[in-house]
This record gives sequence, C-alpha cells and structure tokens, in this order.
Amino acid sequence: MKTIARAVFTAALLLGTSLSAFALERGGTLTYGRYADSLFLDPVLNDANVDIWILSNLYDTLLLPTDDGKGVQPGLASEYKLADDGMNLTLTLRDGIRFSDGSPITPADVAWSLKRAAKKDNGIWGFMIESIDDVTTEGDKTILIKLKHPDPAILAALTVFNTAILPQKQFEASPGATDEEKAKAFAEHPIGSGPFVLKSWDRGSSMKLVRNEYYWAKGEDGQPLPYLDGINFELIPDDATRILKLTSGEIDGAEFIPYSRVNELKSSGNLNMELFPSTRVAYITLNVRPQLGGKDNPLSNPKVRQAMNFAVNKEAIIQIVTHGVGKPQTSYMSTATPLHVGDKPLYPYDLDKAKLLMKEAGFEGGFSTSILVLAGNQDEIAASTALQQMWAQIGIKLELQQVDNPTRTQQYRDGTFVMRNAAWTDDIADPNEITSYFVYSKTIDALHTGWKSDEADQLFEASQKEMDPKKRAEQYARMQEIYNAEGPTVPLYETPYPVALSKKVHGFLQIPLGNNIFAKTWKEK
Amino acid sequence: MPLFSFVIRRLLQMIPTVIFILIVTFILVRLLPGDPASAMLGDRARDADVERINRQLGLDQPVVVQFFYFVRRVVTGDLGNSIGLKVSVSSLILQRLPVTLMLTGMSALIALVLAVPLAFIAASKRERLPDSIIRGAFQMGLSMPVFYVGIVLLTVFAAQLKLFPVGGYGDTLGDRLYHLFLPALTLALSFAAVLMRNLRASIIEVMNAEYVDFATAKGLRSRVILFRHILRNALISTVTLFGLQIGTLLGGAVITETVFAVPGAGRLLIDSIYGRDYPVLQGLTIALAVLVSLTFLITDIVQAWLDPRIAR
Amino acid sequence: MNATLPILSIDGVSKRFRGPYSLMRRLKGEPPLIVHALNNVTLEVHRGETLGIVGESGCGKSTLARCLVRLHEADDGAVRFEGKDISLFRGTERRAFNRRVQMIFQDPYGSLNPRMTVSQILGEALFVHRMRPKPEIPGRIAELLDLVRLPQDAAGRYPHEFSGGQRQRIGIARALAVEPDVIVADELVSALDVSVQAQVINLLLQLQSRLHLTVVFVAHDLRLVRHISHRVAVMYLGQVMEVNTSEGLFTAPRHPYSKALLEAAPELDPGQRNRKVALRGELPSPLNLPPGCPFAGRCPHVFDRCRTERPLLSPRGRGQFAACHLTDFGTPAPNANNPTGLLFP
Amino acid sequence: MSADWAAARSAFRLKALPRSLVSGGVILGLSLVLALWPSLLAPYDPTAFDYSALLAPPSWAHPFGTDNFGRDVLSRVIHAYTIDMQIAIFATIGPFIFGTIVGAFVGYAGGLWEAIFGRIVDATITFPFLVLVIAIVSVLGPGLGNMYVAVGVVGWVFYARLVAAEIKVQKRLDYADAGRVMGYTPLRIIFRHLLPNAITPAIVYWVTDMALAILLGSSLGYLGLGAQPPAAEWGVQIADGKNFMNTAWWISVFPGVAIVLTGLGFSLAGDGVAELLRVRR
Amino acid sequence: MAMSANMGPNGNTDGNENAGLVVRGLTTTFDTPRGQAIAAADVDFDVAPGEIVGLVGESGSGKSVTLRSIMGLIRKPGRTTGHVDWRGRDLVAMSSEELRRIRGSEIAMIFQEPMTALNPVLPVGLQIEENLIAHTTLTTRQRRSRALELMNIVGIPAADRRLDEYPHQFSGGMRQRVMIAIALACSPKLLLADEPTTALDVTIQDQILKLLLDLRDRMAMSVVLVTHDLGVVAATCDRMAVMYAGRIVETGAVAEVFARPRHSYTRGLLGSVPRSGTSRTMLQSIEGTPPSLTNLPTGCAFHPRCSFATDICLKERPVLEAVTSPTRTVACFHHERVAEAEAIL
Repeated sequence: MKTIARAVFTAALLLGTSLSAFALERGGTLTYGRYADSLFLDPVLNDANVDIWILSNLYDTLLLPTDDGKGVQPGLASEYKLADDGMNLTLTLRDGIRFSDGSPITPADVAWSLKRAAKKDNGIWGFMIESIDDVTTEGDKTILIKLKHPDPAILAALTVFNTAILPQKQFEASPGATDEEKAKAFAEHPIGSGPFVLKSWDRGSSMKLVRNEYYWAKGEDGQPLPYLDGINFELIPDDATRILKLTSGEIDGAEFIPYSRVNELKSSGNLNMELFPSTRVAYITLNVRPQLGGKDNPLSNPKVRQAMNFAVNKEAIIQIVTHGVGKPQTSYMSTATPLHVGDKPLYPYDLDKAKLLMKEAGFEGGFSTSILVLAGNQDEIAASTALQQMWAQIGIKLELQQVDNPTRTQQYRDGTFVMRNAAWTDDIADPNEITSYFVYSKTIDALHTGWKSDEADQLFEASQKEMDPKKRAEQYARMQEIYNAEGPTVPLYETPYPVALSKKVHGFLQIPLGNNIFAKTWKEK
Repeated sequence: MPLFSFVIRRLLQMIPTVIFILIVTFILVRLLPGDPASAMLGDRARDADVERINRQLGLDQPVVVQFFYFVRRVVTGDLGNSIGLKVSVSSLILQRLPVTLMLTGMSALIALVLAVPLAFIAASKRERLPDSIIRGAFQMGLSMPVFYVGIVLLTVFAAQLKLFPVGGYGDTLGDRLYHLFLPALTLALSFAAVLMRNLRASIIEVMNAEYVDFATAKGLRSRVILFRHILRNALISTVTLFGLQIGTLLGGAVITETVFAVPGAGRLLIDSIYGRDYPVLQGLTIALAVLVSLTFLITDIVQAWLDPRIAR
Repeated sequence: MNATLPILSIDGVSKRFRGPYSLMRRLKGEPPLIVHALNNVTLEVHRGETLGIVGESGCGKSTLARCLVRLHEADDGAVRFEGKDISLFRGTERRAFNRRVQMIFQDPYGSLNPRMTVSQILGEALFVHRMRPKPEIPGRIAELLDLVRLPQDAAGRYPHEFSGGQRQRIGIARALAVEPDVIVADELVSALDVSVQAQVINLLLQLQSRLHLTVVFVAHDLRLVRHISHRVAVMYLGQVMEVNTSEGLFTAPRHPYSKALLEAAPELDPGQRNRKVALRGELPSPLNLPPGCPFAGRCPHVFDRCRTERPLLSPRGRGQFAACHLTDFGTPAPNANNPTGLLFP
Repeated sequence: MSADWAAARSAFRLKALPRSLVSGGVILGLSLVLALWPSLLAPYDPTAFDYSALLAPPSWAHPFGTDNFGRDVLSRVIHAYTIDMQIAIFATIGPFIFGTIVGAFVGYAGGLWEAIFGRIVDATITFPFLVLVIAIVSVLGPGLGNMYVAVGVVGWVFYARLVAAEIKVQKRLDYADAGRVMGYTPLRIIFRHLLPNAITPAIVYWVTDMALAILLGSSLGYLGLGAQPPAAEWGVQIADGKNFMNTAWWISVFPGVAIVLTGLGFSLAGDGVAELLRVRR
Repeated sequence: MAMSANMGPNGNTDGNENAGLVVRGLTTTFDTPRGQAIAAADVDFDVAPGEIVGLVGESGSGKSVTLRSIMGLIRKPGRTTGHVDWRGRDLVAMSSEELRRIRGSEIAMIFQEPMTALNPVLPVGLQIEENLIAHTTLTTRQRRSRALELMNIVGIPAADRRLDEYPHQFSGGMRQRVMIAIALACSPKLLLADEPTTALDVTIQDQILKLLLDLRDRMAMSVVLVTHDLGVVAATCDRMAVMYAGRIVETGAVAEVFARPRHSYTRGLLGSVPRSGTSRTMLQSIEGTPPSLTNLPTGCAFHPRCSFATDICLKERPVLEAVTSPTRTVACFHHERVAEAEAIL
C-alpha cells in the first residue's frame, strides 16, 4: 500500500510542477458538455454511469481512489487501519469537516450512511460492501467497521460512490415515508460534502453546480478547493453538436468525443484532446449455452470461440472503430485494473489457425448467426460490420440486428441473445467487480452467457477472502488464464476516455474508474 | 353564436380521438420488448433487482388492471411519476412542452414568412424563371431529410459563420429565441415548401376567380386587390394545411431537438420510448394529442374567421 | 295491358331532406331543420305522352324527377309504375324497372364518366342488362350512334372530345340503349346554346314518335316546355300548383303563379315590351313552409284564407287542375286582372 | 371497321407530356436503372473493405472517396438505389391499395362509417407520424420489412382520406346517378365509375409519398431502425458519415445529394402526373 | 336623383362627352398550346349615351371577351389591340393608372354569376365602400350612407342590417342587386353587363331587367348588355349586335333585326327559339356546331352551317357593311336573299 501511496505522491508532484508552469487562477464557471443527463443523484439508489461519474463532485467518500485508479488515498477519513485478521477496519475522520449546509459530519452520519449502503435490496451496488457486518462509532472521530469475513477489497470499496457520506438528519427530514421516497426528495437538493453543491437542475437540459464553501481539501495555493466557482453541465446528446459547441467556444469541455474525431481535435489549436487512461474494455459477448432457440449452438464449442477470436483482426478493428486510439486487450480486464496479467495481445490475427479450429470443431462450412447492435451506435455498428467481414472468411455469416437498449437488455437477461456488443468499466479499484460479472457464474451467469468454470468459480470465491496480496494475485492470474483461453467473449480493444477541453482549462481529471474530478480544475480568464 | 357551437362540437369530437390515442399508446408501449427496469438498470442488474423494480412500478399486475389504474389516474388529472427521471410527469411536460411549442411556433412563423411572399412571386411569374427557381429551391427543401438539413445548417451558420449558437436553449426569452432560430429554420424549410406549393396553387386559382376581375373592374388599386381579395382568399385553404402540418412539425421536432440539443418534448418522447418510461410516454402522448387537436381547432376557427361561409 | 292505366302515377308523394342540425338547436331540444322538397305531389303520366314539369329553382321538379327513377325514395306516398309501387321492387323486378324507366341528365359535363369512351359507356349498359349477346354489341352501338345522329367514329372517343350538344346525345343514346318505355329528362337542354338546344329538342321529338316513348320533361324554360309537352305541371315550393294541357296553360292559366311565370318570361317580340314587374318578392325558403298557400306571400290576389288554409289540387274543367282558392281564376270570362289576350294575340 | 380504328387511334394518341413529368421521369428512370442493375455502374463491391484506403478523399480511383471502412462511396451510393427505390415502392404500395379500397367504400357509404373513419383519421394525424413508426418498428424489430409494416399501419389513412373525400364529390355527380338509374351494382359504380375519377389525388400523393418514404427510410436508417449494415442505404450512409463531416465530407454529402435528387424526381413526377391525369371536361 | 357633384365622374374629360363609347377594330387573341385563338376580331360598334345595346351570341362567340376587352380585363396570355374611344380617350392605349380611375367610376361592369363575382369573405357593405374609397374622397360616414342609399336604389330591403352580411347570406336575385349597387356606386355613365340574368329564375330575371331599364332612365347611363337570350334583348335593348366566332355579323335596331334578319345566323337563332302556336313541331335549328376559335373555317366562318352559302362564302370573308341605314349593318354576301326568305314568325 505504501509503495502505491508513494507513487501517487510522486505523480501528484509531477503533475503539480507541470501545473505550476501556469499561474493558477481561481474563480469562473466551467461549462461542460455531457452526452446524457443524470437521472438520480442518490449515491445508493442510482442506477447508471450518468450518475456515478459525477457523484464524487457532490458527495465525498471516506477514502478516495488514486488518480491512476489502482490505489486508495485518504478522503473524509484521514487515517484508516485494517486489523491483521482482516475482520475489523478502523477509520478516523478529519478535523472540522462539514456538509455543504455547514453542519458537521459526525461518525453517526458515517455509520448510518454505510449501513444504508450495505442494506440488502437497497439499490444494486450493495454487493461491493456485502462483507460489512456492522458499523459502530467511537468518540467524535472514530468509526469501527466489523466484517463478516476478511475482505481484501474493503478499502477500495470505501472509495466507491455508494459509500458516500450523507447527513442522516437532513436525509430523514426529507418528505416521504420510505427510504426511496426520502431519497427522491433529498436527491433533488442533495447535501453532501463533495467540492460542489447542486444549485439547479433543469432535467434533460442543464445542471448547475456551485462550489461548496465547506469543502475540506486545500489547493496548491493553500486556500480551500475547488478553484472554480461553479460548473454548468450542459446536455448535448448529439456528438457532432457537442463538438461544434466546443470548437465554437460555447462550452469549455466535452465528454465522449467520438474516436473518429480524436485526431482531428488533437490538431486543433485551441483544444486539448485528452485521452485519460481507463478501465474500459470493449468486447463481444457470446451466448455459449448448448442449445439456443431449440437448436444446437455452435458458440458453445470453445474451439469455435477460439477460431472466432483468431479470425478477428484487432488492429484493423482498432483502426476502423477507434481510429487508432484504442489498443488490443491483453486480458479480459483492462491494463488499468489492479492484478491485470498479460503482456501481449490476446489471439493475434491468424486466419489459418482460425480455419483449422473451425474444421476441428466440425464447422468447416461455417454457420449463420446474429449479433445485437445498439441502434444508431456508430462504434458498435462499425465493429460489427468489420466482424461481419472478418468472420465471413471462416464461413460465419453474421447478421446485424439493431435494437434499442431495453430490448437488448431483456434478451441479454433472458439469455436468449446470440451475440452482443458490450463494454465494461470498473467502478472499484479492484479486479473483483469485473471478475464477478465476467467469470464468476453465480452473479449473472458470466455476463448471461451460460459459461461456467468450476475452477474459476472456486478461485473467485477464495480470492474474495484472500488477504495475502501475493496469493490473491496468483488466483487472479489463473482466472485470467482460464477465461482468456475459453471464455464466452471476443475481446476487441481497450480505450481511454476521450475528453476534449479548451486550452484554457487545466487540472481536469477523469480517473480510470470514470469519475469526473473537477475539484482541482481551474480556468484561465 | 354559430362559431360557439362550432367550437363546442369540435371539442366534443376531440374526446373519442383522445381515448383512441390513449388505448393505442397503452397497448403499443406494453408490446415493446424490454421493460422499464431493464431500461434503467442496464447490463449489470441482477434478476432480483429487476423484479423488485417492476414490482414497485406495479408492472407485475395484469395489463387490464394497469390500464384501469392508468385511466383512473388520468381522469383525476394525475399523470403519475416518471420512472427514469423520478419526477412527476405533469411537471416534466410543463417544463418540456413549452420549449417544443416555441420551436414549432417559431418554425411555423418562419415558414409563413418564407412561403407567403415567395408563393406570391412564383404565382405571379408563373411558368417563368423566378417561378422555376423558387419552386426548384423548395422542391429541394422538401427532398432533404430533416437531420441532414440540421447538420448542414449547424455546420455552416453556427460552426463556420458563428452567426448562431450551436445548440441548446437559453435562459432569457430573447436568448431562447436566438438559440431556437436554427432548429426552427431547419423544421421550417420543408414546412415552407409544402405551404408554398399549396399557396402558389391557390393564389393562381384565386387570381383567376371572377371576384378578382370584378375588383379590377371596380377600379381598385392593385395593392387592395392583392391583399384584400387575392391573399385573404388564397390563405383559406392554406390554413387547413397549416393545421394539418403541425402534427408533422411535432414529429420533425423529435429529430431537430436531438440534433440541436434542444430540451423539448420531442426528445423527451424518444427518450421515454427508449427508456420504456411508460408514464412519461403516455402523459406526453395525451398532451401532444390534445395539443394537436387544439391546433386543428384553432386553425378551424381562424378559417371560419377568414371565411364566413364555414360557420353556418 | 290496361290502356287507361297511367304508366306512371305519383300518389301524394312527399320528400323531406334534413337541413343542418346545429348544436344550438340540439341543445334547445328543437328538431332539425327540414327542407320540404316535395309536398304531397299527385300526378299521372300517360303512356306515349310528354308531361312537362316546370317551375323555378327549388320548386322540387328535379327531386320529383329523381323520385321517379328511384334516385330518391319517397317519404310519404308512392310512385307507381304500371300500378305497382316502385319502392317495393327488388332484384330482377328492380332491374327491369331500371331498364324500362330511364333518365337523361342536365349537365352534359357531369353526366358522362370522363374516363370511359362512348363505346364503353354504351357497351356497359348493353352488357349489364344483357340487351344483346356480346358479339352484337358493337353493331348495336353503331345503331345507337346513328339513332342520335352522332358520327360512327364517336365510339372510340372520350366525352371531353365532344361539344355539349353531342354529349347530351350520348346521354340520350345511353338511356335508349336499354330500350326503355319512359324517359325522364331533367333540364335536358338548359346548359346548351340556343342553336344546339333546338337540335336536341328536335331529336327528342323524333325519337319519341319513332320509339313510342313516354317522356317526362323537366325544365325551367316555359317556351321549351310548352313546345314539347302535351300536358304541363307547374310546381312551386314542392307543390303542384297547376296541371293543364300545354295550350290551355299558355292561353288561360288557372293559377296566379302560372300566370305570373308566363308574364315574367320575356317575349320574343320587341313590340310586346312592358315595364311592369310580373312578380315581386323573392322565392321563400323551403325550410319553413307557411301554413297556407305557399304562394300567398307573393300572390297579387291573396286574401285571408290563403294564409291559413292550403289549397288542394282540384279539377278545373277538362284535364285541368289547380291548387288555388280562387276556383274561377283564369276562366274564359274576361277578367280585369287577366291580360291574357294581350300576351297571345 | 372504322369505329374500331378510331377507338384504337384514340387510345394510343400521345398527349403532350407535361414538362415536369418528363424531367421527373428521366431522373426516376435513371434511378430505376441504377436500382435494378447497380453492378453495371458501381466500380467496386459496396461492402468490400480496403484497409489501405480508409477515408480516402475523392480521386480517380474513388470518384466519391471512401468511407471509414475503405468502402467505395460511389459504389455504395449506387447500390443504395436498390434499397431506397425498394423502400419508395414497398413502403407505399400497400397503403395505397388498401387505403384506396377503404376510402372508396367509406366515401360511398358515408354516414356512420364515415364518422368512425373520421375519428381514426383524427387520431392518426394527431399522433406524430415518425414517433408512431418508431414505436411500431421497436415493437416489431428493426429492418426494412417491419418498417414497411409500420409505415403501412399509419400510411393507409392518408390515402383513404383522399379517396373518400374525392369519392364523396364524385358520387354526387350525374354520371354516378346515371349508373344508379341504369341499375348498376354499387360495386360496379364504385370501382368502374367513381374510382377511376377519384383516384387521381391519391396517385399524385402516392408519387410524392414515395419520396417521403425514402426520407422516412433514411431517418429510420439514421436512427438504426431501417436498413441494416452492411447494406448501403443513403440514410445509413449519412449517419455513418455524420462524424466525418469536417474531415471526410464526401461520406455523407454524396448520399445526401442522391436523396435530394431522387426526391426531386418524385416531386417533379408528382406534379407531372397531376397534370397528366387531370380530367378534361 | 340627388347626387352631389363630387360623387360623379372626374370632370377632366377633354374629349367629347356626348360621344359615348366607340369601339373600332377591337381584337383580342389568346396564345394557347393549340395555337392562337382569336376570341374577338375586328369588333366595331357604338353606344350612344342613354342607349341599351344588346350583344348577342352563343358561347364562344366572343361577346364576353369583347366586353372584358373594353374594360381592359384581358390578362396574359391574352392580348388586346384596336381602339376603344370613351369620351375622346382610347381605353386600350391608356396607362393602367388612368384606366383604373375610369373603371368603376365612369364605366362599371356587372357579371353573370354574382356568387363568384362577389368576394365571398367580405361583407357586402365593404365591397360597396371599396369602390367609393377608390374613386371618391368621402368620409367613412358618408360612404356608409351612400352604401345604404345604393342598397335602397336597387331594392334591397332592410339595407342597414344587410350591409354587414356576406354574399352567401343573400339569395341569387339579391346578390345580383348587390352587384348592381356596387357598380352604380360612383354613378357610372356606362354599364357593361355580362349576362346579368342568366343565372336567375325567370321571375327574378324579370325584376332585374326592369330594374336595369329603370336605372338607365334615372341615371342617364348607357348599357351594353351581353346575353344569349334573344327574349332578353327583345324585352330590353334599343339596338343589338349579333356575334359569331369572334366577329359581329349583324347590327341594327332591335325591332328591325327581329322583324327582318339579314344574316343567316341571326335568322337561325331566331328560328331555334320555340314560339307560341308551334307546339311539338320541329324547330328551325342551325345544324352543326360552332367552330373552334383556333381553327376557323376560311371565308365566312358561318359557311359550313349556312343554308345560303355559295362558293364565295368559302373563299372570302364578308365585311360588316351598312345596308339600309348607317346603323343597320351586316356581314353577309347574301343578306338580300336572307332578308327575302320566308319569314320565321
């Protein structure tokens, strides 16, 4: 842990020196173009990335992820200590920290917030802290967390948005009978302890944040963060429009720049085209159930899957889809995910081998199959169109089916889909989340594919309690080996987060977990 | 008095229309594959999560029961709460519909401003060069997909010439009008083309009417003949078309609002389809149906006002 | 067949149309406005004769013509063809009736299907009523064209290629194709130019004697009606005011309205000018019929009884009927108000 | 027989064709040729990738440039004629036939039928057309076949409305009464007499509706609900090229031109057909 | 008739005020896809002050076109040449603004179908006042009272209320009265009437014709009355001109022409109309149909239908020449033979 902390410190220092090349300026409002609006600003009950990725600006957590997304650093808790048996965690709150309404943050608020987050059926994120047994307080600064079992990921879990600390009294004073109703009311005017406060929200149009006067962290100039007076999130779903608004100077930053535009914006004089390292991987999910729609499913044959993998020219796809921005996957998890193993691209393009495997699998003549594509999603269309061409080489005739998201999700959940495009981003600085979904069959049937490896399941269960980092790393190495060899996915590429910012904007960061960090952002006048 | 009974009759006619639309919408949205929970929760949801949410929304009830509850709520004026956005549907509609109204209103205005003088020029220079140019240009306007026109206008007028903002929606009224100009123009082009075509034909027809000859024989000034006798009569048939096209205009707003990042009802409608946000979809459909029906009513009244023969 | 039996008889036929029913009227519980197009009309048409029906617009003469061919069904009373109520005809009986009673229409532009050639129009009538076996149809078409004196090359042409008079001939040929007994001619020549009118009238006269047709000739032009008819019925506001022989009507009308109608028609003799207006006032609306005589409002001879009691059509001498309380109106005895002698020297 | 000769001469007599019909017809004729035999003119396979020429600007080798897959844009524009002309016809012919028949009956029957039909019309025109089509396509699944169904479910109403209105006018004319006096059956009067005279507005609308169908198909293609990749369709192509408007304008501009040109062809032809079918009296 | 001086026509006439209307060589052609149609050719006629001249002919004979040409109402693709002298000024050569000042004030026009000639969406009062706005300096109130006065002159009861009504609320006869009121607004010296009674019922026609005669006397104006009805001419006009295929073929005093027509067409027209005492006999019709204006026969345009025609009629076109008196003209090589032929009556 220490080495990580040191690395972070060094990185921060480097970043700091590079920043100090400019004279830091405080004040001003940053206008940031988002592709979709948030839905629900409750950290526990929210459902989607559109909420998750900006929540840290409103709500603070006890611990914070490091900027590389792999480690943990102090947040509202200035100190934390995990007992040697791994069953107890002690945290100490910072001095004088307050919520955005000025009320002090007490251990009681913390205990209540964590218990609410851990409560079964409260939202869909509780699984990350399912190990928490009880939370108690001691004095006016100390929090004791008792675990059901040793949890190697508990520290990382306390950086995740759903463990954000909310003021118990104000929350419970919100109108409504149930927790959900109260949360609905509370989330309209959230009170947290993040660097910003929600000022106004015009759903589907814009969201205005202003600086939180009570935020605890200090900036480089020794004054409290954030530097900005406020942030205006403007909702601009159309990619081209979002970029046009940025280039015309109407907004200062824009997220989700299409890969096709990255090189163009890079060469633009007044923009910084940022490619933030991410945990994002893009892949094709294959349904490997032996029978599908009453017919034998060729995809259930691992050799077929390997053949399909070998038949994909990843470099070409990276060119076509990401315009060179992405890179080939070396494991099912991204290189930015802790405990990632792998140094060379999976399944190098090898048509002969693919054909051979098809022959061995008894599908020399190929077969017809289909893939779900999110309607209108240019990346998925491009990737699938390329796959259609590539797999045609080994006799697989691929039909593209564009559907809307709910339709796709339903087929996915029902396990009736054949293939689908998919992408994944970690929410926690630990490999357990992605592995639980991809590999472990008991979460959602390994991405609803019906794939199952008893060995991997056992390894995963063991790793969830394994406190020895080295042993845990070995477990993950083995799981990656199994999955990468015969798993139900065709890994395509991993990509950074493409964010374009005006040259006047400094200090913005999107960490590999996706969180947009505006605390240290400042803007030249 | 005849106008009054005419209005009442039209209002009564709206009732079966709205009920019909209500039933169609209700059935249609429930035929859509996927449910609100799937739409909301995305790929990571577990089955238990999905079931819990559908139970909360009452979607585990039989469809007939759902419809009954729905109608009961609508009758009491409650359109329910948005599943995705977690606010009441009525507040959402009140927030979004005015934007779309302003957009369609503006584009209707632009279309009129474009179509009326040009139709007159085309009609008076019939079969000659100005007529051919005007008709050709509008023909093209009619043949271009709305999204394409939008992108082109955006690129040229906003990004290159920087005459207009790229999109979005301002805060003050003036600012909003300024922001909505380009999207309104986008919508207006094809609308103006339809209007122009119709108006040109009716101006030609009216020009040949005997009362225009009679007006000439009375020694009236040409300006009087043009405005009082030709244009007013020519507008009568165009008013109907104008009303009918409002529905089309609202449909076009769906795409325009997406391209120009205008937070209007059209986009909300699409979002609610994609989000399987049943209450919003239903509420919005009712609101739009009532709105369009009212537009028909207003155009009928305007027509009755223009043409005393209608309200007998 | 009984020779004295009229081929068509109209027994007390009434026809009403619903007028606009405004919401205000509905709310007030008032019944919808009713247009009384025909009001208890009784007439007979004898075999081989020409019955003229004359009157101004809105008098119901066209409605009556349409009732005769079942384009309208009578609300009250009955139209009888050879003694049988035509509204009871069904199936083959109805087809036979349709064949035997034909109509020729006013509008030479609207009465022919513009998308059918003349031979298609005629051929269809022949085919549907199986007038001739299929191979003989072209020959029959040629005969029909000859009959109405149209050139043979007319067969392949469309209606718009003909003049108005020629089109009326096509209409006549279509009616004759099914070899009817009765022809109802509704304003047959009123849309035609004077010189062409004469041609068509002459043709009709010729055809009638050659084919022994019974003709009901409906028109507003008194001169024409007089010229072509054996007997004339004068209608006003849905009622028959007078039935008279053609010459009887024109020399001594038995109803004040008939007389006014005759006086209003400009004479062809410039020496016969006068400056007196024949009949003042407007035609009343058929929406709200007065309780008494429909002509009471404009009649120069009106007296109290006319406004309360509706006069019935009653006999006035040989073959003459009138609906007027002045039963001796128009009798040969000279009358100060009757300048008949001045009109017809 | 001279009458027959006259009939034949009259039937085949060439009317002076309206100018707009000629120009529209030329455009549509060429479009149809491209639609039927795209391979004759398309220099490349429209779905073949060329990794060595991604996003190549127009050149002699690729007159319209290439797209992000290195596919030849010219070939794709040409091959798209097959799909788009198919959309124009298939999306409209069903509604045209069904709507015409329903409209003919409703217009002739009047009364209660007309009142019921009036409410259906109201409801249909009240509902934004595009939204309804999107919803129906979402229910049925994406693809051209389902798009035709969706357009048909909504579109027949417009034809029926036009035909019903015109039948109502025509049935009051004397020639309809002449048919009744002749004892012709209602079916014969409707289809042999009234419809040929009442159908002109529907045919004119049909021609322009085909252009609208292409626009709708493109809009749905743009939204991903129409033609499915790798098929070339103009709306899909424009959607593909949307992100390259600044760097590779040729991807979306040429299909855009094709849409406008074809739309123009249909519009002109519509005007021309209206002129040609105008009843001469 | 009381009328203040400023309501009359402009006083700046520099020509002979008593000359009336002199039409010379008036020719109007239309370019059609099938060639040039000569709708009116070389039309010469005069109208003396206070005179009613009837312009008679069948449809397409050019009578309405002649009337519209006088008024300058011919629009593209039509073209008018020749001279129309009105009080010493040529209306054809005049600037459009000059013409506008004369239209509606010195010369007024009424049309056949008041339903289409009145603007359906404007109240009739406004349509009267428009005329006054265009040609007088009357105040709003004066205009209103003048409108009321006009309504009374033409015999519209309850004028005060009816000024605010729309044309569709009037009956056919009343509408024609409204149109006459509009035409009379500025006390014109010449009234051009284009078939003013054709659409009316016979009793209403009688009223309107008598009204016109009455107004002519009261206002001392000249009238050109276009009609196809010889009865109307006989009952109303002082002199008449008969048109055929765009040309005037015969003119003269009404009584003379009726008594002894000198053109075979005039003779045929008179013969086509049924007269009393000729019931159910063949009418003396003119065979054939009027020629197409784009394809006129050579020589005399009437020769294919003329029973008097000889070779010269095929080759040469007869010119309109004075015969018995300077105002009795005819365009026929055989007018003597026609005049000698058996009388029609």
